[in-house]
Amino acid sequence: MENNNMYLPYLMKIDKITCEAPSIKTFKLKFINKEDEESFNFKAGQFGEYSIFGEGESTFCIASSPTRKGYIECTFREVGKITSALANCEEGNIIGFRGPYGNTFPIEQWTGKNLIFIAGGIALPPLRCVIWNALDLRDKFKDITILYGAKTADDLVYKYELEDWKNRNDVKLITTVDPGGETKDWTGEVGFVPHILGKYPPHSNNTIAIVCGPPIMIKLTMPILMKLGFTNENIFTTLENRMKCGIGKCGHCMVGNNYVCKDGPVYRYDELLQLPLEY
Amino acid sequence: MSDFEPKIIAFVCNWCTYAGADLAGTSRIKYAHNIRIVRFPCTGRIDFMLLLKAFQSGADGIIVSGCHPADCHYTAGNYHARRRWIVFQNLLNFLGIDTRRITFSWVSAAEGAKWGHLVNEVVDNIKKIGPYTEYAKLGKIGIGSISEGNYARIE
Amino acid sequence: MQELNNKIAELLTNNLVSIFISYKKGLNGKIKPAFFTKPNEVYENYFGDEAQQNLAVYVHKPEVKKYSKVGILANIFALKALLQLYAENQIKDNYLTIVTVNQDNKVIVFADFNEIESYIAQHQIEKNTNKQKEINELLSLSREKRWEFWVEQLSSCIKCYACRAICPMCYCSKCTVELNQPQWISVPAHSLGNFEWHIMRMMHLACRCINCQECSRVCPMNIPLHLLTTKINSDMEEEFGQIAGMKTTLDFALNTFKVDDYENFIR
Amino acid sequence: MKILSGKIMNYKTLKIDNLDLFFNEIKKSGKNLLVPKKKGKTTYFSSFININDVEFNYIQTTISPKSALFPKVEELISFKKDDGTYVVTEPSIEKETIVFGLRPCDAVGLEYLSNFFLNEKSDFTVRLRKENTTLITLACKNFDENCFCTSVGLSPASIKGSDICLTDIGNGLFYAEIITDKGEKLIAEHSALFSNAEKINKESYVAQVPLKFDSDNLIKNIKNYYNSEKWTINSLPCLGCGACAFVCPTCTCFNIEDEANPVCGTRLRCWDSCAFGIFTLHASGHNPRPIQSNRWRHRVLHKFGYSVTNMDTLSCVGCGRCIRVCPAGMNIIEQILDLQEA
Repeated sequence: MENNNMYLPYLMKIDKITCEAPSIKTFKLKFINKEDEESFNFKAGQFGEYSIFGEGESTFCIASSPTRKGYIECTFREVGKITSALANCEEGNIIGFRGPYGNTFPIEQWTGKNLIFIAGGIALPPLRCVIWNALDLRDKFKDITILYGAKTADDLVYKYELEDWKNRNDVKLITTVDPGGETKDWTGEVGFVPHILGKYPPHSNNTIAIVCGPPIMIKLTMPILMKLGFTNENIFTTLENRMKCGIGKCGHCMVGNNYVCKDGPVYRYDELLQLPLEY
Repeated sequence: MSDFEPKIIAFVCNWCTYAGADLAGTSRIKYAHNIRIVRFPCTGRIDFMLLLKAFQSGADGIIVSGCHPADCHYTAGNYHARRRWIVFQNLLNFLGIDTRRITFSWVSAAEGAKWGHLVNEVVDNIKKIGPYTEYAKLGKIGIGSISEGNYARIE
Repeated sequence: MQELNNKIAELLTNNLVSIFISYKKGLNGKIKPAFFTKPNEVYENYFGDEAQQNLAVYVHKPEVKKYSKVGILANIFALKALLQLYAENQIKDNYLTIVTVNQDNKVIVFADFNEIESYIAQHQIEKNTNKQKEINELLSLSREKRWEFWVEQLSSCIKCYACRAICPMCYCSKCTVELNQPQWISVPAHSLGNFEWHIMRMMHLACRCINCQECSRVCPMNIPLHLLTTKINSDMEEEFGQIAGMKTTLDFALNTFKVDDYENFIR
Repeated sequence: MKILSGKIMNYKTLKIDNLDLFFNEIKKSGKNLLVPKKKGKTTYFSSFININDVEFNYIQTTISPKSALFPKVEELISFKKDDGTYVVTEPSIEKETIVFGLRPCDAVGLEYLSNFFLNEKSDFTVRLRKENTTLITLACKNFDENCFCTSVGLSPASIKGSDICLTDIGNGLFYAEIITDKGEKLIAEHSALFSNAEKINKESYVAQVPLKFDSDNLIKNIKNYYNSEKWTINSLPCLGCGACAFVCPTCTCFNIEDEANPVCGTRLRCWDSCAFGIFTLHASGHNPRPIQSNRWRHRVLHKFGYSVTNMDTLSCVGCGRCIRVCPAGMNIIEQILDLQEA
């Protein structure tokens, strides 16, 4: 039994702020306390509770890779009270962080397989963690494909990294924007993610698909993956429900008997199908 | 109680009282420095919740002031506000909140002297009544295991 | 009762209403709202003194709104609530069929809201002198004593928002307590949050509350909210001569003014 | 699902006339004693001041004693701004608390609640409170039409979760079963008031609550009920307030809110209810449980389905509070019978 207060956050210093897209920012956070930094460990897919003292806590995934130590990164869109307060922070400010919470992507089990990442909009950050994790251990996997779409070219996050991935010859990157969202110099695809997926059908043989995006995108992507011969066991996704505690107590994130914060957020598609449609 | 310096929050309208307070300044009328002015477009904009928030944050007194009737920049904002204050004052009084600490007034852009006078009067009055902590203390009642003193009001 | 049941069954059979909101006896003997969609369910209908809940609140419920035509059994308070809601443009024309039972046990089906207006005018609810007495007693106390009284009462509030849920006039799809930018009302149920909540609610109900006192009835902590509503209602009547739920046209005291409203409190 | 087990350590009797003395001794020892009190139609737990305020005539208190372990508002951390950074401190829970007059079902409810909070990632405030709280249960002599403890495998004679269980056995005597070390310790501190006794059969002294539904059957079939039409029909009266959850001894959901001024503040935990529409609302505007019938279903299925899967026990103790307090007359028994009938 742990004796500490589960709600006691680590103090983190905002080391760097990157503006990704309109109202989307990435924070690079460093531990104030060196001991915390050394004892802190997380795995791809986990999340945390980021807090502004006096405003409250908000839940996002850890967007940096566990292979890169010493800092964590988070990407968020400014939508509510706490994310707005976070967006007003400056480099050097102190915020709180609790975590890591939740389960992880079973990356170890994917050795020797092809990976395809399918992400839409602000859902790239949870996958970025896995992508970098896989890229840092590149020789363990076969082909890596990333299909990423957003509403407009402006809304794509991690633009500098997309460039990086595009230039690597060990990754196949397909970016797409919704019709009407392209700019004059846009060289990527135009069309919704499921549509583009149909255009560049990946081999389902020995391939793991990791899908994350808005509910409608997931709903339309799944049938295409099924048609391509992916089995439920080879598709992974992460859920994002409203959360307060992150440790399976507050009940906000419950989907059936599952606490997304504890039993999730990573679900294999066949596990997800067991749950009632309350996410 | 003699060295008690009350904190007074003034919610004033942009067009009359704020200008009046400005005039008091340019006319070098001296008045008590206990006041913090918050400027609003119109008295009609001054929500009752703002008054409660002021008490919560440790205000000992509140002044709400705007244009004289018929002088509202937006024609009728002050008339609406007047009705709201009647209701609000009655309700607060019924709940036992000290309504002596809320002063409503009309101060026009030309009444710099009236403003100075009003502030002095309110400050004197609040000094006599003493600090108001009842309402701000509510934030501590009903919390299991709150460490006393850690949740201080703004000093 | 039989007359009422027949009427409801008739409305349902002739498809004049697709759902009828009335009362029935629950398993534990408690009278609860009933939602009849078929004539053969109407035998369960109950109407009597124990049927207290103000059914007008269900007019806002999304699940009820799905039905194209709604019938409702309204007691005098529900009638007042419906009239006020109509005045506030919350009820579409020809959507509701409103039924009441008068003091001679006669069933009345209202043709329109003007009929309700005249019915309410004829059936004035007697002023509850008991409540007024309680209020006067409180007002005769010193301010400090009154403060103590309300701190004790409101501190017990657990913020279950049953008062809001049961209130036919609390129909905002997003209540002030649910807004957090800025956070006007403290979410936790400590005394400050409770005071803010109840003051805010009363201010937003001023001259809209039809004084059915449902909030007081359902409060799990037995907070005398009826004192607040009665007080604010009598203030409204005294100061501005307006009572909610009496007219088909909106007459909202805080939405209007008189040039000669009293202002002896303003300096 | 019988959960009546529990080892009784000792048997005593206590004269009802000595209760006043017992309470005053506890008060004098500086401990916090919570007793039932009445205010209008509401019975709730509050600190003991005088024996005359203590209410004995109640079927069940309106508000459950869960606030002894899980108060409606409590501090998780407090923080102070200090030179650009923050000093974060934890609250301390000092006082030993004794709850008197909760019902056997409440004791089971509190046991569920603490088991829930202390499993896996243990919640420190609940743990500290649990360690510092002694429960003196009062077995029921009466029941009403809303009681259904026997239907969920309990009975007015259950001792599970209690530290001491008192039963009025007539002749001005309480029969006391001392179940835990904590109870033993408390009795030892006030040993002069208690006399030794033999084990007796309590059954004839406690209320005989009739069976309302078959919970074994319910648990067996609960998976099939998710898509039942009964949820929508039965939830039509539900107005989406949180009264049922807030009076429930086993409802554990909460919200975390910060309250602060520019200098310092606290992070508070307060009760929340799955009946509220905004409980599950995403920042994007998407709501996984958009309508009231979904929320009502979640609440009932949590009590009778999800907690059986997760904790191997029902999280309903049959106290009937939610039925008594519901503004719209919602009745969980009716819902269950309707489901079983279909």
